[in-house]
Amino acid sequence: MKALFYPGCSMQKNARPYLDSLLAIREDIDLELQEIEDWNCCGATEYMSVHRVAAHSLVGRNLALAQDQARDTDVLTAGCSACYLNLAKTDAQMREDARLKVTVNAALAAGGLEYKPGSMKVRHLLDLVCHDIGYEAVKARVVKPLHGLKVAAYYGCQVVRPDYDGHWDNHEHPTSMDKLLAALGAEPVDWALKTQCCGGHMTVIGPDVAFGLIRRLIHGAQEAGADLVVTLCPMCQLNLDAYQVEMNKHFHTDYRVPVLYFTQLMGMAFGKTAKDLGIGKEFVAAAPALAKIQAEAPKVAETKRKRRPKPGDALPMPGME
Amino acid sequence: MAKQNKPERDGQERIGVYVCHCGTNIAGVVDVESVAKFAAEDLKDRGVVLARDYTFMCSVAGQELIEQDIHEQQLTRVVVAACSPHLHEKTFRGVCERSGVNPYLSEMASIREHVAWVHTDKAAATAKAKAIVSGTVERVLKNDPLEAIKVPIDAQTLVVGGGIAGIQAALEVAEAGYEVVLVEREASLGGHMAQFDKTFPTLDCAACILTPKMAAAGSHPKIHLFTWSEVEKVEGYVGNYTVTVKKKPRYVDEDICTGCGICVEKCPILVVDDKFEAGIGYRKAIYWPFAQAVPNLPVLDTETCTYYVGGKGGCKACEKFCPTVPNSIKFDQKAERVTLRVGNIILATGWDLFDARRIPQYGYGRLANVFTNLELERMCNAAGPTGGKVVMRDGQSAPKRVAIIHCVGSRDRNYNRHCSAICCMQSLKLAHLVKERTGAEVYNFYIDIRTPGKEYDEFYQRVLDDGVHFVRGKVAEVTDIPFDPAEASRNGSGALYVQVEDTLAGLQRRVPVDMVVLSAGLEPRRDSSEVGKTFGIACSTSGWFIEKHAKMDPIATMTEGVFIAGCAAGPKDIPASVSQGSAAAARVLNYIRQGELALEPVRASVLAEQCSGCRICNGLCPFNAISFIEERKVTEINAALCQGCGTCVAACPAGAIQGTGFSNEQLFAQIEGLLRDFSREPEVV
Amino acid sequence: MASTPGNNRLDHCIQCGSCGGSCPSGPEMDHTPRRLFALIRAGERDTVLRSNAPWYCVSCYYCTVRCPQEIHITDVMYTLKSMAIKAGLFHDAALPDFSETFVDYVEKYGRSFELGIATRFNLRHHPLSLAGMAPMGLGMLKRGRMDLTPHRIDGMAQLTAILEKAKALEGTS
Amino acid sequence: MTDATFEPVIIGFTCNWCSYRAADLAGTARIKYPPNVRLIRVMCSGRIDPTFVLKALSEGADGVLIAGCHPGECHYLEQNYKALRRHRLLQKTLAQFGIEPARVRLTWASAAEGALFAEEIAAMVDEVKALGPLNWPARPVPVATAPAEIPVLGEVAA
Repeated sequence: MKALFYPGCSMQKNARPYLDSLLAIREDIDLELQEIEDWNCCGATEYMSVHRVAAHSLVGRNLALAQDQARDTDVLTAGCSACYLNLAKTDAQMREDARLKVTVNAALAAGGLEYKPGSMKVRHLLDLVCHDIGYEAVKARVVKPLHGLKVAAYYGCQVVRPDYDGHWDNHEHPTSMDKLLAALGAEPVDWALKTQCCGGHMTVIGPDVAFGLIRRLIHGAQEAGADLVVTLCPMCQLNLDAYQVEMNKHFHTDYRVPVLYFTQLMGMAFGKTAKDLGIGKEFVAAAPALAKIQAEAPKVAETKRKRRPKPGDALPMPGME
Repeated sequence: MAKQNKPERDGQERIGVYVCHCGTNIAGVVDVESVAKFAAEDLKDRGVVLARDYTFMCSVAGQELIEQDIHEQQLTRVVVAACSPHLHEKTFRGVCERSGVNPYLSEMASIREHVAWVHTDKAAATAKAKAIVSGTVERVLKNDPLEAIKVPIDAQTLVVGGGIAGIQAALEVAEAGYEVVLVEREASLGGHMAQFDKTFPTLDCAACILTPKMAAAGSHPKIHLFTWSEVEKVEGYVGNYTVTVKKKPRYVDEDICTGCGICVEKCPILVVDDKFEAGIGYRKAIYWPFAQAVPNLPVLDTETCTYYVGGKGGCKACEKFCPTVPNSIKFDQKAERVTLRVGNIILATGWDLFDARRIPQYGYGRLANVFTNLELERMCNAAGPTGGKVVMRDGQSAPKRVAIIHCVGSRDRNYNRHCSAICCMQSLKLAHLVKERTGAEVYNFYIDIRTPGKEYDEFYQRVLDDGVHFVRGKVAEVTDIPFDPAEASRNGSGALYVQVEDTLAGLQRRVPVDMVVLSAGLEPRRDSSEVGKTFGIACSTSGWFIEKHAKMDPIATMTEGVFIAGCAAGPKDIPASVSQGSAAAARVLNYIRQGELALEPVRASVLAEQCSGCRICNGLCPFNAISFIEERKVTEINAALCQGCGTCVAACPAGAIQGTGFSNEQLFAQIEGLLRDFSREPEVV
Repeated sequence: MASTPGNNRLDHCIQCGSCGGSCPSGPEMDHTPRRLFALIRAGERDTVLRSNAPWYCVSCYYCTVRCPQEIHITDVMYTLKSMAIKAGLFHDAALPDFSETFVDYVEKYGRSFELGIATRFNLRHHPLSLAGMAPMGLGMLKRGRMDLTPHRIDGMAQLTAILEKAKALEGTS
Repeated sequence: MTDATFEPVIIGFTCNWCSYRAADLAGTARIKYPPNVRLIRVMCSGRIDPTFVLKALSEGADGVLIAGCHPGECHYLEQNYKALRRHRLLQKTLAQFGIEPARVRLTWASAAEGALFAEEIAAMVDEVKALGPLNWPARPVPVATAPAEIPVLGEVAA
């Protein structure tokens, strides 16, 4: 599968492990990534607060470059949630709002560019891995299944919402990353906070709010029995990992829940070395948790014999489907 | 019938054109005087001898105006330019009939719905109105005097759906002495109402007021009950429907079984009953839906009975212990098909509950102590799985704090846009019952309290007296994870937090409760579009059946002879469903009493001498009205089966097929009239 | 006020509160999004633009997907922020300044530069906490997760031309 | 050659059970649409003989709209499918007459879709306005209309 790749500013340094692990597993899942030459910042959640049209034009430049540089693929993928959202939002809103399309293209014309909305299909990296490459293909590549590792899949917010083109199964209760982790042999824990917010830029402009949210996520993951949290966005990783230390200082607590990227876990399962995957660069060391992989023999999940209900028993529970 | 003015062919026709003001509805946009003047002058050469404009043509005075003109001016044809023919075509045909003109020599020109109400440019609207009048005049010239087709009405009526609306309709028709076939898909009559414990606003016990009617319907000599059955096919038309009913196998012989219940008692298999007990109760593999089931017959569920599961033919406890001779358990019983002739059909197919799983953030299906309103109804019901005690999912502990969330899945563009009409009242009733049974603190989360019916708001006052807390805000989410350890310590483990913005207090609250009840809204039946196609009626975009007229004829449909009652046409409370059941029955009795029905004389017929026997038309008729006569090598159309769609008329290359009411001549003339350019002729000032 | 390009469905709001209820930073907002819409419809322009709600919005889009009237609430928040800046009315100067610092760096280098943004913002608004940020800053450096120098894209001139034209058009749009 | 003042005249054939009621519903809901369409009621879209369309065009109409029930919802079960077949064939004939096929449009509208039907009419009026007046009798018939790939009989026989 071939796709145009928009790495985004975070992947240059802060989320270097995300990029390294992605590049490491790329061949294994035969994902050919063609980075957009001279891409610029997508404005994250800040630029749009100052100038709306200019923000769309900023993103528009990336879309126009992708459109011009694309060879035999119309898929444009990004690893970071904010980058993915801004690319998808600009493309979608230029499609819906003719006035915006005209204005943005007028601005792009000043740089000799033009973008025809809809010419690029904007997809998040996880969406490609789960739905295009597929769980079976990933499972087939697993060399070292991650048995014994309990993982909390954290989707964050901007990938599953507002989901302009309906790629994701559910705004509130997505399951694709959970299935991916299962394909890697890990055990995804049932965790209701998987799409709650990590605080975003509140860590800078309203730390108390952010620390409260971060603690709820970390505490929730721990309660759910997870050995570590896996995410798909540099800002979430930063907030949950780096700011977990700050949060501990703030609340005088001592949470130690490591936070990695799903591509790093895939790398582990594909037998890559920790160094290649940038493991060790997280603030809360993941080594102790990763040591649990294949520590004991995988306990076979004993099937509880469906005993016959007796009166006074608990009331039957409706299933999820 | 009065002497008919002899309709001369072209040339001597004397047409009267009447342009209606309809108050200001038409006159407000269309220059009615100018249209009348246009008809009188520009269409004089086409036979218009008189043209008037009048405030309300459909009024008694308006109608008398026409009658007077017909007598004084010997009019032979009438054109009324006013509203849609669907509203007053019958009125003006009646006027003609009373005054000696064949009713089918009158035509309506729709200049209200198709002109005045939809255009703003007065000049353009007036010009369009003139063109439509010209087209209608040309068309009426080509009308033939016709007689309505009389169709006998079969006196037997089919009622589909054994809920309260269907039972009411069936009883009313049967009480009037006519045969009724009542078909119910489930194993017993009762519908959703049978699941309820109490009803609002009177807190009557649902079973106490429903079971007498069910018993009456079950034992009524004139009502032929088909439970555990479905209507598979409907053919024919009003007065003469042929209906195929498929009786699903009960694996119990209805004639021998006495309903003693030993088989149910002895059956070893206990499974979750997600139909009647809404998923929080159990039933055996062979079971009654509920104690007061009508008919009092068990039914065997092949998906869970060990005899069928794995096909090994094991167990057979029910057969062993069945006291009847010969044994009423029939493992090899097959589905039967029964064909019936009925004259009219009443659809009372009811509603489905919104599936609360579609809102994951409310936690239904994931959080143990989140229930739906139907589950709570079953808990409150003394015959229910908990014997009337309101308990949490563990089956024992009574909740101390209960949240009831209104509008779950309703009034929401992401789910159902409609308001389910009764879900506020049902939430108030449940709040009262929970308060009464457990003394718990009860919180109702609402957007608006809607209490439209009689004694409804008084009931709301009563629930306020009970001390129920009302929080105005649409609940954002229900979670079992405390925000921080402090909140956890305050409320203990197992608490559910209802996160909502209390819009009156203007702050975000997280209300800790032990149990959440989701008051889910009403939805059309999931298969309503297939059922609609089976009976030839249409569904609205949201899925409810479409009435003939939303305000003026809510229980009829556009298909003659098919009526709708109860929630099948839209969410409503029990009193409204009952009265619609009676209304549909009254309409059907009206048809039966008339014994016959006058149908539009729109039929196709073949002129044998012109028919070349090419048989192009033979395959076009879904009603098999077209048949080829081998000996004479011509085609014939059976007038009784022909529905008048005209497809064969259009297809015949030789023009050998005539279509009354919409003949080629009429339509060609109307086209010419509509497009005639009057600008070249000098405008008579 | 209702000319906010986010979406003119504001007049469809039935004040149900599902946005206020879903908002992670709702408790800290002086007016919940719902109350802001009521204030907008009441013409309370200054109160709305001074509110801290748009700035506390973390763009998690819960409100947008849950709004029963399909109002694009998060987009409206963005619009309110840019209107607040234009009108020079805001809760406290620190809030818009973070966005403007971010914008300055993007307009200078074409890419964001965390170190620069963090230091300039904190210097100007929370000088004391700058010291507090040091351990984390060092941690990032030690782990090679922070650049000391910004990187400029090649097509800077092109990007600047585009952004200038956009801002000119936005002035009019 | 589309001067701004050109107002096309369009004949609309509607079926009694669905599209005619959709037009009625657009009326009761007071939904405004351009006055260029003049409606004719027939019992079913299957009743519309292609010659009616040619008749309307020859009498000076600039466009014809045929509106039936949605496939599967026809009151006479399936007759709107035949209207669909006839419309496809008619498009070929129109092309040979040198008439833009877009001038004869087939659409579906159920009794509940007043607004949609009004939009459909407005869209068609714009489209025909763009095409300009038809005045068919005066329109020259393009010569090279027969598609080239029809093989000469001789070649086929060989």
